[in-house]
Amino acid sequence: MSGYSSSVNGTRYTFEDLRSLLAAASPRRSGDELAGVAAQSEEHRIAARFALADVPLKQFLSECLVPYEADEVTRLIVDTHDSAAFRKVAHMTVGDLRDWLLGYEADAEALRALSPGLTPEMVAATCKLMRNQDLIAVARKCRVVTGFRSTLGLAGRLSSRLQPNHPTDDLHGIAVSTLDGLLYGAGDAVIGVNPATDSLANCIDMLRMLDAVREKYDIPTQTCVLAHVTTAIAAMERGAPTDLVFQSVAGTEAANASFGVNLGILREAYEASQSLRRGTVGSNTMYFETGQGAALSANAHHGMDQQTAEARAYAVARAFKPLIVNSVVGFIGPEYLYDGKQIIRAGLEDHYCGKLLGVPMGCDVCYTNHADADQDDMDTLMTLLTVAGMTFIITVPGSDDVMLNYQSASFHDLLYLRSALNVRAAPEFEAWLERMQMKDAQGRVRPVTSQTPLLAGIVAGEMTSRGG
Amino acid sequence: MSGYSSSVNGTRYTFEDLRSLLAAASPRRSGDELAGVAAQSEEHRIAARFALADVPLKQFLSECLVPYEADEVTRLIVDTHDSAAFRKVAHMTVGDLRDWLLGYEADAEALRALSPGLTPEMVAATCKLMRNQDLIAVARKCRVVTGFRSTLGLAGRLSSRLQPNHPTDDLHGIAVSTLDGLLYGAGDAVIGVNPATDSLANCIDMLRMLDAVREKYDIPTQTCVLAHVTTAIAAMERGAPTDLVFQSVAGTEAANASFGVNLGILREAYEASQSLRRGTVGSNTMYFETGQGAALSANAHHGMDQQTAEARAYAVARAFKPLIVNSVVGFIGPEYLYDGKQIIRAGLEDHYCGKLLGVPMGCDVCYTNHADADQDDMDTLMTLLTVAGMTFIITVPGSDDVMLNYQSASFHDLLYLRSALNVRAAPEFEAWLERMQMKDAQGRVRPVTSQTPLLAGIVAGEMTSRGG
Amino acid sequence: MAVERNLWASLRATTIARVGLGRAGDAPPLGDLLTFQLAHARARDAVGTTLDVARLTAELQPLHVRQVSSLARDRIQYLRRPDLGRQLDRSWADDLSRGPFDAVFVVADGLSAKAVNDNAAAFISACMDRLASWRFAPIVLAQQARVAIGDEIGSRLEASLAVVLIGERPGLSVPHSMGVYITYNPQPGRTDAQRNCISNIHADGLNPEQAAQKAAWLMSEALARKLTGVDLKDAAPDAGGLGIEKGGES
Amino acid sequence: MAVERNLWASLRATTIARVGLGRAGDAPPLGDLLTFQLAHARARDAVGTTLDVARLTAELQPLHVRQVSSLARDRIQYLRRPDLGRQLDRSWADDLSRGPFDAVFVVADGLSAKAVNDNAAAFISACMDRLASWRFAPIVLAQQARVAIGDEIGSRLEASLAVVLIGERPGLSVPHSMGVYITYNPQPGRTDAQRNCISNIHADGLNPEQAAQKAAWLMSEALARKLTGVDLKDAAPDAGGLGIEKGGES
Ligand code: B12
Ligand code: B12
Repeated sequence: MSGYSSSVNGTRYTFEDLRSLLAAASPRRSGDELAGVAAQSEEHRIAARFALADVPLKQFLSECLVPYEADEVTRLIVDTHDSAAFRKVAHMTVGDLRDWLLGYEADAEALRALSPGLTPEMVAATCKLMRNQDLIAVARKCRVVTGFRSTLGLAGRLSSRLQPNHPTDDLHGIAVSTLDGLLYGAGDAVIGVNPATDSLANCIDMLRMLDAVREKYDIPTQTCVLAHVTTAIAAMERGAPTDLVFQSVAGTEAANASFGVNLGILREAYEASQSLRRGTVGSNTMYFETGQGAALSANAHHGMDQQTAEARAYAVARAFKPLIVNSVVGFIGPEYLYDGKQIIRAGLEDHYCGKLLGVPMGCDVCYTNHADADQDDMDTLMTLLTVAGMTFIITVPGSDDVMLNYQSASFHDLLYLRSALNVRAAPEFEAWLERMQMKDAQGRVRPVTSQTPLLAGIVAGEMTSRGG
Repeated sequence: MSGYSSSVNGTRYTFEDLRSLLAAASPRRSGDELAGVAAQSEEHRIAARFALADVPLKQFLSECLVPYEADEVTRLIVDTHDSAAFRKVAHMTVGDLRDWLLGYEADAEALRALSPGLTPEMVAATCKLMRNQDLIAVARKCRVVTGFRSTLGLAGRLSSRLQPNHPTDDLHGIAVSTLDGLLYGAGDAVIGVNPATDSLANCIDMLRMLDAVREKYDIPTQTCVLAHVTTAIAAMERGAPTDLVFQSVAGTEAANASFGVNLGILREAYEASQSLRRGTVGSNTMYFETGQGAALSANAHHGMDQQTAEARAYAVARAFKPLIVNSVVGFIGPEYLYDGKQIIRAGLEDHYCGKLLGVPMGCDVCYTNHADADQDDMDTLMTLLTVAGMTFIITVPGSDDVMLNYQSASFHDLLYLRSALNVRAAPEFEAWLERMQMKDAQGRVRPVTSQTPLLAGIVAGEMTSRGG
Repeated sequence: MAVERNLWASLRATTIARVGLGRAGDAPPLGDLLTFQLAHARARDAVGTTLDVARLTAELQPLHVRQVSSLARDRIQYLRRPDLGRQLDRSWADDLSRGPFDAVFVVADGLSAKAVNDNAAAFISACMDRLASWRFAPIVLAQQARVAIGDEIGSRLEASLAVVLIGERPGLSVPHSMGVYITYNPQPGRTDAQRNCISNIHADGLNPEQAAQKAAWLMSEALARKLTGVDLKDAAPDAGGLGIEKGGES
Repeated sequence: MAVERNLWASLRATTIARVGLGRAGDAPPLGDLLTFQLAHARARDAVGTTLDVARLTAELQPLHVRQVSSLARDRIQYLRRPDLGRQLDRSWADDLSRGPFDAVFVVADGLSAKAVNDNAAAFISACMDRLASWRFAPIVLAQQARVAIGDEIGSRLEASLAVVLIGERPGLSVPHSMGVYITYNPQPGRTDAQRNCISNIHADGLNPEQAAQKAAWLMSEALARKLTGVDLKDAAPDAGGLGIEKGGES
């Protein structure tokens, strides 16, 4: 195919290839401007959308955005494409697919069946033809259910990662933040710490402490230390109690290489974690983070716009049947998403693309202090994503991550979302909250008193004692 | 009181009076910058919030923002203040009230009871100490129920104004847009046209046509021609079928004067409309529009920030027991609300303040083409407001008001909100949709077919024939 | 297909409103979405158009034309500072064309200069035809201007009426619509309650001829009754061929 | 009162995290909200701080110091163009201080210059104390710089290791935190997978002395094993008095 084109207002716009067409059709975004792939004008952008709407979906199967030979992510996408599932939409253009996705016929079951037939690039393409409300409307129809010790992704539920980071990985400090979160009913998706230091010993200490807390209070959740996957592999080799293996992933082989990983390493980690059989209600053992801009930041975007590159990261993720995946949407900074508006849009895009591709998508609703964004923008995004049915949200004490230096959602935000949108924790975890006498008559998490059993424990100094 | 102050980071900030304190405590906003009342820096803004948090609510009863002698809106606020209702919070500061409003104790009943004890300035003050999520959380607890031929404001409902404007007030054109909206299930709050021309005869023609359509199809709703209130009074004198009387109102006497109205004229219109007794399920007969910036634009803001001036407009509205009130939030333009972010914030503020003051608050979720905003921002705002429990939303065909030249929500948007947030039309109107065979098994409005009775009518040319 | 095209799309002929769009689930079908986005891009461009002084001067001949600016120095400032758009810049000289006049026409760019580029000359000449005995000041072409700039201009020129022709904010379907605002005894400080307005003058709305008929009626009444504003209601006799189907009783 | 202050607020002493805030319904009480907003205003200011060249030069004496800039011309461009922040500007001259060296320390402003103003000198001297036999290049002070600028600097100077001290993006509670990135055989084109990182060097995190201990260990291992990055895991012996309670088995 020698290119794409459309005419608007008498001007003819041409686009060299699918990659540049997708880029030009994207909403305005600092990262795409940085990469030099953004539309030159508003009219140019809309012209690209007109042209994109007419591209047959089949074209995506023959025109790779990153060459098959040069990129293992492309190979993964092509080699695992399910052409039987694709048949349903094989005759459609991108525009047709957008309309079909919004139609009433496309219910949860139809979307689930279609998912393996869609490539990330097709999904990214429809995303560019959707308004915020479309991204919400389609995502909320998707159901992706996973499990380990709790069941995630059920309708009417919103789970949370409890992220108790500490600037020196102090175990007391981490335990205190963990307890704080539990007292607000957070942590049913995972209790996951980012280690400040990369040392294996340190990582194993943290795993043991978290596991001891979980066991002591019999909490139906999973724990994770978000070290590099190679550190996690080493920790498993030493027998550290590992529920989930974490890794940041991106949408190209080169970007993953800059993270120090490849599909082989991920497979090794996946298999090691599967062999531990620590799950009770399910056996999904991987946790991935992604985020628009990561590939570009590593100069490994191959001329793709950052949202398309991001969608490809979900193809990497879904190959390993993850328990949870989240975009760290506003985490990287204004170089990639300039302000609240761009962060909100990207958050909705990421969630939509992930869900449609069959990934249990959550979000780190967040911003940095070098971006033009604030808590109002985050309130907006977390509310929208909850309407869209996000699987889980990352929460930290008082929204302030004191180690990673950015602002995420807080435990309080989780309470707000539960009240405002009537969403509940994972069923196993909900039952635990009940057992711990933490829920009031309206199903809300009770404010803490000296009677709260969990608090009584900590006050007696039990939780701060080291586990293992 | 000789002023207010606070110290942050070792710098002492002083504020001459309540008015300048409220202005400095407001989030950044182009209108306040235009008026020269905005905070000088972020630190200045937060310092103002610290100082504002400590102001006793009682202070608002003695320090008027616009002098009592000079302004009938101030007199209305002071003279109708319900000190018995106020007793509940009389000991509190602004900060205390903010915390109390968010507390579980402040349920629908408590908020309803408190409402007449709050002045608009107190409410505006709490608003400045709230994040977007707080504005949503409190507003959704408020219940303001009104009625005429349909009952508005019930829990789990979202009503809509159907706005079938036409650039030359062509009756065919207006009828077609009306039908279009009805076919999407819009119009249960009001079918309301803005006349392009100010002529009385023209206005009466439109009233007759709308009334005839309503009667013919027995639609449980009310109609309105949004001419100037003096034109509406003249129309009623001539016996034109008038359900609701409309007027734009603002928060100061001078701003209302620039609109050509005062409390006396509004009272006259109120009484005239009450005397017609055309309502069936209720007798609220007034419809008001407001919007941040109107007072400033008329140079009648008396140094107040635009959100505080706006809150005072709701005090004007509530004096006349309106059926519906809406802010036209993004309508006036970037001079007052610069971009999507400012429009979203202002929309949430307006809705919160109105509801807390006991006003049946809806919203014209909209933007103009000279503002830095787009449909994504509107999707965001309409979703948030629906979560916040807004009474009604304004809807026009395809989001494009071809007479007022701005973009509002569309009939489609209403369908989206109903699906995404499971909100329903007013009960009487819902029953009518059922009767008209317009709802499918899932309760959704059916796509139009040749069988749709309403459409069959129009196709036979009935609806386009003139009423009256 | 998922898109149920409304059967009655043909009725769209009666209005430029976006009726009969059809549905993809709850949403408008993609075609309509993209058309909308394109119109949005165009309407945003309309805000940037400027007064075509050469064309207006030529079309208005032999009338005298005079150019002025507001205090707003460019579009960006114009959008953020309506107060500046209401004030004459310092280069105005009172010398020349002082009145008394019955009326002054002010042609202002407003938010869509193309609207007045296209409609102002025809409107003005149609008005003048109907008010043949009136004394008119030279036409003033005002850049970066708001409606209220007519107050200062009218008062400096000693005109009894200021008639401001201005580009209304651009809409999606109507990016170039002219509005006319008539103010009796113009003086800085007049409020909008003291003016009358005729709006939506463009190809799909009122044409300049029809608008001029209304304007001439309002102007005559204004001079006779010595007022404009809420107390002066538009009761101009029906402008033939408006496309407005008037009721028998009006 | 509506606000249930958590009983265990005293536990906050063990962490600077915002635990134990209490509640007003579902929300944090107002005091915490405003404190947060103030911290946000301050953290945003931290992004604008600049390298204190005079102070650094004085504190680093008698070491030689050399100043450079990236291609990013100001903060605004720096934030939008990380690519420019990774490249040396054209004024660099290769003449002077060419190596070979074992290592070069690059002190970069990053996103919070105050972090390096406060911590760089102490860290560098503590490192040098531990690596007494090493040949060090002059210290390079780099403005508007990203981590990867060390690759070009190290390669131009012929240093085996580039050790970049950089202001991490400012946090709410920690507006001035320094990070250290160590790259073996620095060359333009190195990826982050080929570096090691020590992060959170500030008053409430690692102190410069503790960080230097880790760094010196990593630097020695790097030179010995001729690599940095994912294949070099931090296994430095415990830095005493870290406040990190280490497990018996590590
Ligand atoms: C932003 C950030 C990222 C971004 C980087 C993209 C970008 N354009 O900024 C993303 C999300 C992609 C990222 C990914 C990872 N990060 Co990181 N990241 C950070 C963070 C929050 C801020 C860095 C900063 O301010 N730099 C200063 C600015 C001015 O310089 P810069 O040139 O723009 O920044 C570069 C470096 O920060 C580098 N970088 C980012 N992370 C890492 C991690 C390592 C090990 C290295 C060598 C470099 C590196 O990427 C940037 C672009 O080149 C720090 C936390 C902190 N408080 O500093 C963690 C931090 C540096 N990252 C960390 C880790 C572990 C990772 C991952 C390895 C996680 C994983 N398991 O996959 C991955 C992969 C990193 C890699 N090898 O590329 C750890 C490092 C721990 C350690 N002592 O080694 C830190 C300290 C946070 C933590 N404790 O988890 N990270
Ligand atoms: C914006 C607008 C407003 C804003 C004005 C504030 C502002 N800062 O812009 C608000 C929301 C406050 C407003 C209020 C009203 N408006 Co209005 N408004 C408009 C609108 C959409 C655009 C005007 C425009 O583009 N002006 C051009 C810019 C460049 O100039 P400007 O100097 O910034 O604008 C000034 C005028 O537009 C003036 N203005 C605005 N509305 C009106 C109405 C009248 C009768 C007058 C004399 C002046 C006036 O206010 C602005 C600031 O001074 C027009 C519709 C249109 N297509 O034009 C309706 C329109 C002009 N308004 C109309 C009406 C009826 C009203 C109200 C009387 C409604 C009511 N029942 O209360 C009120 C009160 C007006 C008044 N007397 O002050 C009608 C006029 C009908 C007619 N032929 O007389 C119009 C045509 C729309 C309609 N059909 O409903 N309006």
